Amino acid sequence: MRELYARLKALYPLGELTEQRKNLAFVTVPAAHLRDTLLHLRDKEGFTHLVLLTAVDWLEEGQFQLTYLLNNRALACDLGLRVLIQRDTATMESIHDLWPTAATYQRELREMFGIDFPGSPRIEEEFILEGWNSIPPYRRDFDTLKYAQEAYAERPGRVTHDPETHMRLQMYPGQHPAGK
Amino acid sequence: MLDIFPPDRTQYPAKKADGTLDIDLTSGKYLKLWQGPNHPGITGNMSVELTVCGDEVVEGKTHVGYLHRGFEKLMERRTFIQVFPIVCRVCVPEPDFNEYCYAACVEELAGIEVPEMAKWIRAMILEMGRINSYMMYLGGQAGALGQGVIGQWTTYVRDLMLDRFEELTGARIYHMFILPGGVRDTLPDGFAGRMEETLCEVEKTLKDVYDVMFCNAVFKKRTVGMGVIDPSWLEPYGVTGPNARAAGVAKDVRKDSPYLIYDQLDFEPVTGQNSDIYTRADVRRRDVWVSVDLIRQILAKMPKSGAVMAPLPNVLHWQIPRGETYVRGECSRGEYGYYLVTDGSGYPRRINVRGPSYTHAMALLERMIVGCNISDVAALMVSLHTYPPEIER
Amino acid sequence: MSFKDVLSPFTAWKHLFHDPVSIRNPIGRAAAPRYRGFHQNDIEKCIGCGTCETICQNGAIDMVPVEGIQTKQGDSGLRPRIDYGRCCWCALCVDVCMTKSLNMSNIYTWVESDGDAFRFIPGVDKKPWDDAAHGYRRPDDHQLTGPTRLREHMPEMEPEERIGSFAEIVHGYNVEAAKLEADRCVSCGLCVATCPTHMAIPQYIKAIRDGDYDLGVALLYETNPFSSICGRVCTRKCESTCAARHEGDAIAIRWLKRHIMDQVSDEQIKKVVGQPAAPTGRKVAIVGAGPAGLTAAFDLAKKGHQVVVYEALDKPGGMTRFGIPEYRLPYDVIDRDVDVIRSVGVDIRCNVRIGQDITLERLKSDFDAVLIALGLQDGRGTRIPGSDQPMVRKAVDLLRRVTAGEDIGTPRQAVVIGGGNVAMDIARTLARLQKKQYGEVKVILTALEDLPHFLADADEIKESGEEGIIILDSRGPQQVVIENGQVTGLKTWKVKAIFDEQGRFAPTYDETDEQFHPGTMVVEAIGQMADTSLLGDALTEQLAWQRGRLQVDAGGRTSEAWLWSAGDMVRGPDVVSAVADGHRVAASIHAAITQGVQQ
Amino acid sequence: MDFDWMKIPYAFLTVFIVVNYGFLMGALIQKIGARAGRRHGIPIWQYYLDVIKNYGLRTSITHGVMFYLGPVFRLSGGVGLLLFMPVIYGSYMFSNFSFAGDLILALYFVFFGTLGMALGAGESGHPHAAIGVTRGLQQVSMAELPFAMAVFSVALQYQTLSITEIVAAQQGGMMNWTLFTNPIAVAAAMLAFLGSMMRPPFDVFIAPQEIPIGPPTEYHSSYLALMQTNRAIFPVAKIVIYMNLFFGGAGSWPELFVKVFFLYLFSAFVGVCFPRFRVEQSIRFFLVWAVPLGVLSIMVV
Amino acid sequence: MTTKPELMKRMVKGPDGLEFEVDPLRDYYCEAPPTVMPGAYIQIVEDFFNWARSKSLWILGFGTGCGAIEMRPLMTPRFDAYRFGVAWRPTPRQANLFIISGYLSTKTLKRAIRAYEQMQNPKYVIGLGSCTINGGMYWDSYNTIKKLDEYLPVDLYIAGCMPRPEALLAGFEEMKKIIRTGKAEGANQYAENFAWYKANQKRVIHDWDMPDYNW
Repeated sequence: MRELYARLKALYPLGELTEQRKNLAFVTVPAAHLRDTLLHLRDKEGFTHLVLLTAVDWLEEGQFQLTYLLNNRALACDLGLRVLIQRDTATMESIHDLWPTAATYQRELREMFGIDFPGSPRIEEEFILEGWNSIPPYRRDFDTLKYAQEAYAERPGRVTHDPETHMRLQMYPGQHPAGK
Repeated sequence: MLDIFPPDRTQYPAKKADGTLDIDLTSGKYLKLWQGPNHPGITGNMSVELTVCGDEVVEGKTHVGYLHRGFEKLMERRTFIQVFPIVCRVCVPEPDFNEYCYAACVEELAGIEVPEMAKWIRAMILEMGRINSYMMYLGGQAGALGQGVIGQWTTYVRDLMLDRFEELTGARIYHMFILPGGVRDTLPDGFAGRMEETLCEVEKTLKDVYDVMFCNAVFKKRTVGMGVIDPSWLEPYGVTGPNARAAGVAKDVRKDSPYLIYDQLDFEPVTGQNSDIYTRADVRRRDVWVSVDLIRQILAKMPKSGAVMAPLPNVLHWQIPRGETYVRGECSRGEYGYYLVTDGSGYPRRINVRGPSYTHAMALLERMIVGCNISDVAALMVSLHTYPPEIER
Repeated sequence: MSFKDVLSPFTAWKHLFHDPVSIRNPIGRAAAPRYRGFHQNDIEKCIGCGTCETICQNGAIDMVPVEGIQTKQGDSGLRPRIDYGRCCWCALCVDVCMTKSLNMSNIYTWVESDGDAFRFIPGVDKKPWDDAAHGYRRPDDHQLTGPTRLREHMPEMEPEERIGSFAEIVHGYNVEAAKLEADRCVSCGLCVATCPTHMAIPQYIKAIRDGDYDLGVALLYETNPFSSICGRVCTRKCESTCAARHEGDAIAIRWLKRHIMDQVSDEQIKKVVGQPAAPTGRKVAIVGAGPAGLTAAFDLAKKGHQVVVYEALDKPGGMTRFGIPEYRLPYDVIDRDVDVIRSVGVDIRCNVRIGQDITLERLKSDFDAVLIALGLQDGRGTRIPGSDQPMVRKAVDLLRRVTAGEDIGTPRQAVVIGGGNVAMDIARTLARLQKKQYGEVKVILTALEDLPHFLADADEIKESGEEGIIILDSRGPQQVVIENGQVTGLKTWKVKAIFDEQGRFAPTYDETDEQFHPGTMVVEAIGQMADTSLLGDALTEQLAWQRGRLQVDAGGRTSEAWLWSAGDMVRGPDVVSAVADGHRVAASIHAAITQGVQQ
Repeated sequence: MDFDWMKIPYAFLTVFIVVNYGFLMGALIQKIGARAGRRHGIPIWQYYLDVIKNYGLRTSITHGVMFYLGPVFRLSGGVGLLLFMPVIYGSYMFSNFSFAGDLILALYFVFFGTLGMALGAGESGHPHAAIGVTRGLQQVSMAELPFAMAVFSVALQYQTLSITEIVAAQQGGMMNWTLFTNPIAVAAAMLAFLGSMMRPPFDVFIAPQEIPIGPPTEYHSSYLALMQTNRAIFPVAKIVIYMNLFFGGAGSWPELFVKVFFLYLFSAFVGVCFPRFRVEQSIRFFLVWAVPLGVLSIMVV
Repeated sequence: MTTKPELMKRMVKGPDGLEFEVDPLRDYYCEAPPTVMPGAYIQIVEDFFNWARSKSLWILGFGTGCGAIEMRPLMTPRFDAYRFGVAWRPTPRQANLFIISGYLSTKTLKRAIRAYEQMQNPKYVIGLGSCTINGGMYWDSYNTIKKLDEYLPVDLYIAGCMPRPEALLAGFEEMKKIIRTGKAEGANQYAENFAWYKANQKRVIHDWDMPDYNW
């Protein structure tokens, strides 16, 4: 893994290598160099299997992390490429021509995170959701519980008691919480 | 570069400038046909929008999302232990891989070493689940072609296996047994004996299935040479598991990068050559034999006693340091994996479920369905062995 | 395609004459013994801690009050109600149940037309599966609430080391140990109601887990300005109601509190405590700088009132300083807490004895309100023959003298009467003095109670034993033996019973079992009482009394509108109760003196 | 030809017996099929209940006149088939309206119901129905071809177009059955029989996994009940033809019941064991196997 | 109501060259709202029908959620529901009993409503598992409904996640009892409270592109 990283590092401006396991590592790649890196890995290094493509929302940093996980079956090792993109613009180059199956992932990311991949097939079509009318649901600032409570009727009559408060009310009725 | 269907496309619609097909539904030449979601020939609750010209499919679009529950979102607002009961719901027929992959991810990031005994029990559960899943598949494959009796037999042995699951894990379908740190409990008394009986029944049924389903003129007629996945498609479309093995590539995570205790077991990945529906079915049938053998090996080799749970911190406020990892396993449909990102809090930052059906049922199916006869759509779909809940989660 | 392929399928018919494998009567078929079916709850065992509710990721569990179950110490009186419109039968609730009361039967059939019906309180609402013998029970070694049920070891001095000195015995947790101990807490909050001052225990334990000590200090000071002291000597009623004690040790709440205070510097504490509100111009006088008085002073000062505390002795702290030996509660710890209280503007005037240096009348006229928090500074006597001898001493008196640095004439051999913490304190103090002076420990402690019923902490008893003190339980003191005008020992009888059938205090003795315990000093440590002489006869006459104690309302106000009373003298001896009382009284005084402002 | 009015109540009696027999036998065959699948299967009276329930449904939706007429045609096809042939050989009561040329009429009726169904299902507008109809018609035409040839062969063999006479010619022991006298024709006819019994491998036009049950996909309530009634009559009627033509007819009701049962069982026997052919595969199958047999049988005769 | 392009009114040229107008919403759907259908006038006839209905439950083979996995064991040797008069039909037209097998995403709800409306009166609905009762483990999901009887009339709920086949069979027996006593009038209830159901449905189905009633 280290040698591979050294070889790659010579070609592309990569970030630090995070070795999670002896056969799994993650490295940050600038968005502009992603395509070249992927091509290099696929064609020269034997990382032919695109395991997954997904995103992580780092809301606090204002960034999306796209993770392209590649697998080299012969060496039985995986390399995850992290690409950080701006959260507010959220556009990334499509790689559906490298792996046709990536188009599906990109459709999902488009729908669930609102990340656009211009040129990816059927990217505009609804994928999983139907008639969605809120912010993309996988974004961290989307509150699913709040949405669910507003949108769907629940069976009424649920009420719960906090043991701490209940005990105080029962055992010291009428008494102000000390010092508060 | 990937075209293997007959080059004669004169009857097919031309492509428009943007690459989509030029289909004029009003011409009367084409018919739009939905298979699913309410359709017995669909694998679960999904649908395929077919455009047919005569009997031939000219375009197929997979539609999913009927089972979307937003798991990955729900997981982000549950603590690490609270995620454990919901992961298994991601895949209904073979839920244990979710439990295993999730548990393994958490253990890796939290630095927990799982006791030896737990690893063996986990492997056994995974193999039992694999048998179940294949049994569902065999019945489904025969059923998609109109042979109901196979499904009757295989579901029966699956039921027997579910009984074993029940006595071991305390549940029939969603076992919720493999939790981060190990497994819930040890084997019940006399489990190995009853397991052996069940395995014998599985073997007997497999022989029957072979006689009736695989040595069957009509079945062969329908499946041999049908729905071929070209070996050159495997990588671009991310084909894994039996679908890839039927194309002659011995892709098996259990062998490629052994997890749990698979390095201590003796087995060879099953492969086939023709990559058609028949071969895929046959690979799966033979894979059941492998699983049966593996369960026997596990029961014979596993330690007789030992802890099944590693000590966990108090799960009510369990925090895991920042990190990310990916753990995969070989489920009955191919590579199943969990990608877990933690941020040091008590909640996962992000969990991504990589179900094999994701690639198989979407890009690959849409590719393969073109040029297929409508009568074969169901069989083709089943032969890819896809479970929709893991596509949309 | 071969001929075989045409014939072979017909083997499908081989089952034609076999019996079908269907289950003849599937409805209600017994599930596996481990099956996770519907819930059962032993409501007698259940303490309503709500841990099941916390862990339920489906929000399926509500804690609801149940008729017939009273809220009491260590039992919230709530019971889980499960919504089967939410449950997923993952059994996490069973796995975390602190008392093992919640279980699952292996019954699984429940069919109902009414969707609202799928809510029930297991164990209360009668269900067919209540008595099912099988089902999921948590396996013994399957544990999700922390790797251990045992308390984190508290580092402390070894007996040989500690007996020779008055240095503090307990070292306190380091950060790692505190985190591990804090990790065991399930944050149920049962302890909060039990704590007299209702400290935010789960919250400050969480602050330890998160390493946020400033928050911890802030939480502590919300309810208790004596956290350093309470972190060492609190009677910790909270720990007796801890949910964790049902299957192991209670959480070391007291040590964790101490840990927070240990971690934060004085300056930081003062910063966290903050500055008092804008001056209101109201003045309050407080008599007695013990926990109750100073707590009230702290609260009132923070609200912007001008507070003056009068203390008869030379240092503030009251019984915490003069009643508790240094090895348990070092004096600098008291200084530290008092210092913080001073920092919010409380004026503590020591060596001012009311009645001598300044009169109560004067206070009444100079201040808007007067609070007396005198404490229980006099020891009770046994009144057995010979107890009027000068070498028969009261424990509190001795302790005060030791603290003041006076020589108490350490005896070579001493006998202590009493089984409470004060008895232990004086016995151990004497032991230390003996060790210093004579090099050996000769202290005998006799108590009415048998060992399991001692009022003292188990730790105290254990440590006393380690330090060479001989503890004799169930001994009733009968006579102080005096020879030649000198005390030579104590005669005791074996106790048959302490209480009579009505539960009144009326010890009976086995006279045949008489023992003599030699000693040149006999110390009585059987209780304390207040010295209220400063009130003066007229006022004493005016005030309402109840069983020898000042009668006060819920806010601590006496029958005289300008006078409040708080602390041990109205509540009995206990630091944290005194603190709680201080808060209450402060609130009452605040309400009373600001009433006029608003008018 | 003078008309005997008494034949009408007798015909009703025949239909009544056949309907009941059809229900019970259908369920019995189902149960036997279920046995191969290692289960008990439906209760023997299940079909009655289903029919009553379907008649008892409160709503029904029509898609047009032809939609309504479809089941009616189908039922009249079944009943007609039954009524224009001698059910019990030698019995006046149950010879119904058979006449000299009834073989041709019977052939026509076999097809009649299918056509009616095709029109009705087409009206329903459901694409699955349309696909089913196309497939069904293709396959039935192909399956009828060898049958027609076999019938032709038999007619040539016995030199008559009257079913009664064909049956008569087969009397006098099993060896006189066409089964043994003209086995090739019987083989061709039996393949055609498989093709028309809506069981695998020739059930692609109802294939629940592909075009959920094809033509009847839109049928429900009383329409469906009508069709179910027909499902009790029509196979029996059809089998009665086969029985009359190839298996010596039946001299009494019990004989008829037994023979029909076994013939019906034959289709189930094959059906359980095989998946279904695609429509062009089944056509090819008939062309390759059944039609040459039919031709051969004619040649032989 | 947003209308998809293929559902808009348009002129179409047929294969034979003739032009004609297509109004899919009118041509493809039947828009008449449902009406309350009384039972047979004579009580004994109705009772007889109810008896037959209870003995012949045709279930719509629509696996809407994970509970569908337990349908297979029901249809197969181990539990063999056929012997209790339960059968599966692949088309809603012929089915009487709709088993909502667990959670319903809004996308499936739309299809489920359509399937339900295509079934014939009387029709019954069984809600399977926690998710249909009060949301189950998807109580905080943005994509699943929580309370089934808000959108469809439900005759019976079966507790479990998921309910075992045995519990389902017990449910069928209970359903039969309900039908026999004539209390299973979900279809009429739907017709009576049609506006209420529609309003609830429309509140959660955002791309409502079909007529209100489209059997």
